[in-house]
Amino acid sequence: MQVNENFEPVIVAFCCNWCSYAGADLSGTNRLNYPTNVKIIRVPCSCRVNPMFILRAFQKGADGVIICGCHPGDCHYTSGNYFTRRRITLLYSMLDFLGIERNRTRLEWVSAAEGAKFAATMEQFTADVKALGPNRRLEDLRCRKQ
Amino acid sequence: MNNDTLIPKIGVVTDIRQDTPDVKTFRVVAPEGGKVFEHMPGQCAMLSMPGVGEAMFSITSSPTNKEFMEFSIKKCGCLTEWLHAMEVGQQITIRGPYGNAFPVEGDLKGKDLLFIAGGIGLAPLRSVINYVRDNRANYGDVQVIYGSRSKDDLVDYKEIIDEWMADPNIRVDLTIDNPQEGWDGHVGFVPNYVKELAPSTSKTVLVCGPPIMIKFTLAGLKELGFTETQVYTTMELRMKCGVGKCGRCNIGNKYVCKDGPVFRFDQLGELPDEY
Amino acid sequence: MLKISKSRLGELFDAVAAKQTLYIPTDREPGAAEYKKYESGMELTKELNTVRSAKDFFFPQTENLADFRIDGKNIEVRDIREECGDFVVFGVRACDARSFTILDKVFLCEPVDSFYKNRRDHGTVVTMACSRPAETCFCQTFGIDPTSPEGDAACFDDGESIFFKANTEKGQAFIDSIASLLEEGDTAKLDEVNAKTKEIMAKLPLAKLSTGNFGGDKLNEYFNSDKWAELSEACLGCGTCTFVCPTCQCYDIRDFNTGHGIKRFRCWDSCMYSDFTKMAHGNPRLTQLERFRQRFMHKLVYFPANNNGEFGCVGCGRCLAKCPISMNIVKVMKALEEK
Amino acid sequence: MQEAMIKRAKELLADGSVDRVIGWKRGEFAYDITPAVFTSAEELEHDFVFDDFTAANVSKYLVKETAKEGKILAFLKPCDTYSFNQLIKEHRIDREKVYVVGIPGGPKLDIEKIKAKGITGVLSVKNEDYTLKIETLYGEETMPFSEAVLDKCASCKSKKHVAYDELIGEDGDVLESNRFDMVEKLENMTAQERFDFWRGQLSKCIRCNACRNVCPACTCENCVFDNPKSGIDNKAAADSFEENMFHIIRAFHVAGRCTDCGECSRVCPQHIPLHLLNRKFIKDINELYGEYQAGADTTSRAPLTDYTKDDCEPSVVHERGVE
Repeated sequence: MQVNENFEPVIVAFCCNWCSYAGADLSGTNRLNYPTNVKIIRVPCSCRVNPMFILRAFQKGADGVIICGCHPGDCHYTSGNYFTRRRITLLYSMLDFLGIERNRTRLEWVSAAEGAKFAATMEQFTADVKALGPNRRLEDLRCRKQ
Repeated sequence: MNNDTLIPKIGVVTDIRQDTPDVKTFRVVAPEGGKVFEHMPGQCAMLSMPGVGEAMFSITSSPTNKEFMEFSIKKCGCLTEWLHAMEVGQQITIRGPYGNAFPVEGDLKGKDLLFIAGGIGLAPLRSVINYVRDNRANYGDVQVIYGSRSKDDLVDYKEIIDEWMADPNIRVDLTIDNPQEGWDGHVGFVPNYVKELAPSTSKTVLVCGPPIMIKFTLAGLKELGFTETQVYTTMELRMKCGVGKCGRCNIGNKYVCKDGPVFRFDQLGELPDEY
Repeated sequence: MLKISKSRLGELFDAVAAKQTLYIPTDREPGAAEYKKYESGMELTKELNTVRSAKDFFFPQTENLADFRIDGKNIEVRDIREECGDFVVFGVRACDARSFTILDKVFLCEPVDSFYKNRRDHGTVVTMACSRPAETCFCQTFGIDPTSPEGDAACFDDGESIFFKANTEKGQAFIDSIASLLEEGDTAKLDEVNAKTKEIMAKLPLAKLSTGNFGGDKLNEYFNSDKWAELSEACLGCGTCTFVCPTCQCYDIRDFNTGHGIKRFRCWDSCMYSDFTKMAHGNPRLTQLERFRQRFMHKLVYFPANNNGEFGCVGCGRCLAKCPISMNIVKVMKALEEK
Repeated sequence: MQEAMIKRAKELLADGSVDRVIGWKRGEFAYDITPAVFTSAEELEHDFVFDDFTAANVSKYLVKETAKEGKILAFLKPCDTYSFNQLIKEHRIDREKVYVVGIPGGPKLDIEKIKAKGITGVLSVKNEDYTLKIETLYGEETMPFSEAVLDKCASCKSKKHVAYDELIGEDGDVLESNRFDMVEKLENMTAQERFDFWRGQLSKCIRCNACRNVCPACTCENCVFDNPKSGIDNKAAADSFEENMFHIIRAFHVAGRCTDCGECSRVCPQHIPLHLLNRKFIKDINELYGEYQAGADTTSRAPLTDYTKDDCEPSVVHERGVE
């Protein structure tokens, strides 16, 4: 695939307040770099992410959406991320079924201690989305920047 | 291409007055000054904040006011909440005028007039009352009966006290639903007060208020000997276009936005009871 | 009458499409036709009519009314209207052609809807006479003759050739523009086809359906009928009937925030929807009964009351074919007439 | 069968066991049947119909009907009983107020399939030994019964009634069905092919909401797509994104609750195969979390309100099928 070197994707990262958001914080305090393409939205728990949030992110201009939550078993609310796992698996599978590129969506478990993992994950995900090019299959033309 | 009524104009909000705890009156002028358009008493305008919503409001200022238009708006939904939160200087969009008007230059001319309003129902009537005051010679006796839940809920209280009550040419009777400290006026519901006052049946009546108040007021007026052809009211239903095309504000075959909002009760009587 | 052999229809379409946008009804899948922008080689459908009506050409399902840009306390209104290009809609049936007259009464009365008028001014409607009416057809109830359709120009198919007749100046201009492809032809066979169609028309199951008991003067009689409860009982409250109807014209106006401005859209709406008349402080049509009644009262009573007795239905039969629960205007008319 | 049903309904009305009967009412033509509530023997005698076209699933009407006074007799086909059970599980139907008579299921006919054969002016349709004799305005036509069967019946999953108070006729079995064939076929396409397939299908959508309003799983008092505060209550799609969003979210909202009754595709005026979206979820759930049939019982936990600690990760999507 032709990679447009000038294309800078917009990445929306939904991060759970208790682990992943703290992980992002840690990567910052450790002065680790991760791409500025990533826009973090803090959510109380990864299971707060309604499938609609993901679609709306794509609608409003995201090229990739990643959800980060506590590792299974570590949920602040005991079981939230177990529900997330099922829900998001099915949703991603459905998006795949509709022909939306698989690499535009991801779910990663990032703990508060995994600053390095957060940065590396964002690095990798941004590169993957960049390789895909702009989101065209799940965009709202009205929202495209003129 | 010609102007299309669906494409709105800009209005600037130059003054916001807190009338009651949930009613504010907004003064709107065109960006270059003056009124955005002319209207007749009883007509409405579509106000909107793009992205928030658009809704129909009656123009509460009199057409005789040449500088601005005013809208008294009660906070009850998405758009009105937004309007209540905005600040002076904010632009909004405005289109209109829509609907018919009270026949101030027709059937009402030369008549003795009785205005009966409840709560925010004063908003459309205020336009007529001030129009009549400014053209006082054209009308007979003028009486206003206005009631609200409490003293604080009387819309335009300041204007009522300072101007209307001070005007020897009109009579104003106020009432509130429940006794309240600092209120030495009448206490009781509007329909009952109307019966107590027993106005002359020679008058033409303009009534506006909550549906339940209108219903009992009309019944009271009938008891006093008024006929339906003497009583006018103004209606409100959900509207989108304002010009009788979007198809939702009809009562029977009449569109409130176009054939209304002002109806005489005998006209309403011919329409199905769906409002 | 001027005609063209059916085998040369493609040439005619190519010639029209070379000058302006041409839309023809074509098969999307077996049994389902839709209007599509003509591209060389595209074939005219053999279906009687399209699933969606032809109203889309003049009153599209969604359209952009205006754009707004918001900058602090200031708003800029952008009038984004543009003069529409000339286009031809070919193969419109008599029922749909009549629906434009009905839509005109709504959109072209004061204040004129400039969005609708723009398209109406630039569109030429070329109709096609029917020769195989379906069991769901009842256009004759509304005085429509499917063998002699309205529209700017009308076409007639005698099996071998298509004949052309102009009804308006625009239609004449259309025929003139393709005159080089047409030749004078004998209509004897066409007259036979039309006579046969009329025979079928008389035998249609709904041939006897009449509007005699409906009209503007029946308002209170039918509004208060106790039939509405039973009729609306199974109604799903969906918008299928409304959206396939060629005469339904109710619309909604909605804003969409694009992130860099506001777009104001007009889109079709249905009086069958629960939020159609919902206001901040209540809803005058609370149950499906009232919403259902509104739709049929509008077509059978309110519309004729406001438009000199013209009904808001053209008998195209789409709602008969498409309602998920098979409730429709014919059943409503028959039930209301029962005393 | 129709006679037996009318007879039984009349008996149950007469002895006061039920106050109303929900079934199907005859229309203008051979095929336009409307779900209806009957309250008297005369109405039943006159209008009640049960034939090859009575495909409508009446279980959703029971939400409204059981909110009323009195008991209602519901004739349910096997597939309808699954929807019924699911509604019981979700506390949308008062079981005490329904008397369920199980009746044999399809296959039922699809008039649109008959018309798609070019057969117009249909006056009557008779099934003679699985050949349809169709009388039309233009003469008699015949076609094989099997070619006019509704899609939902062609891939019938079960002839077994999962809920009933009594049965008319024999009960059947859960079937080995071919219902996931098309889903599998799509899964084996490339992403571009899948995208093109769905864009072609979903672009036909006119947002009439028939699929949602007929769906026995869509019983929300106020749908998110009707709620102005949700920000997505657009009445008509102004952009293809909105078509995608509506159908993805609708399918997602019924995932794990959809019994695969097939009503969504049956009522779609544009013939969009909406059931494929639901079946994709069902297939995924079966493969990833174990076999699950919504509505088979009234007590089990739905897959999306449940979890196990060793569920697969979403990356499983990357490991399967074709990109």
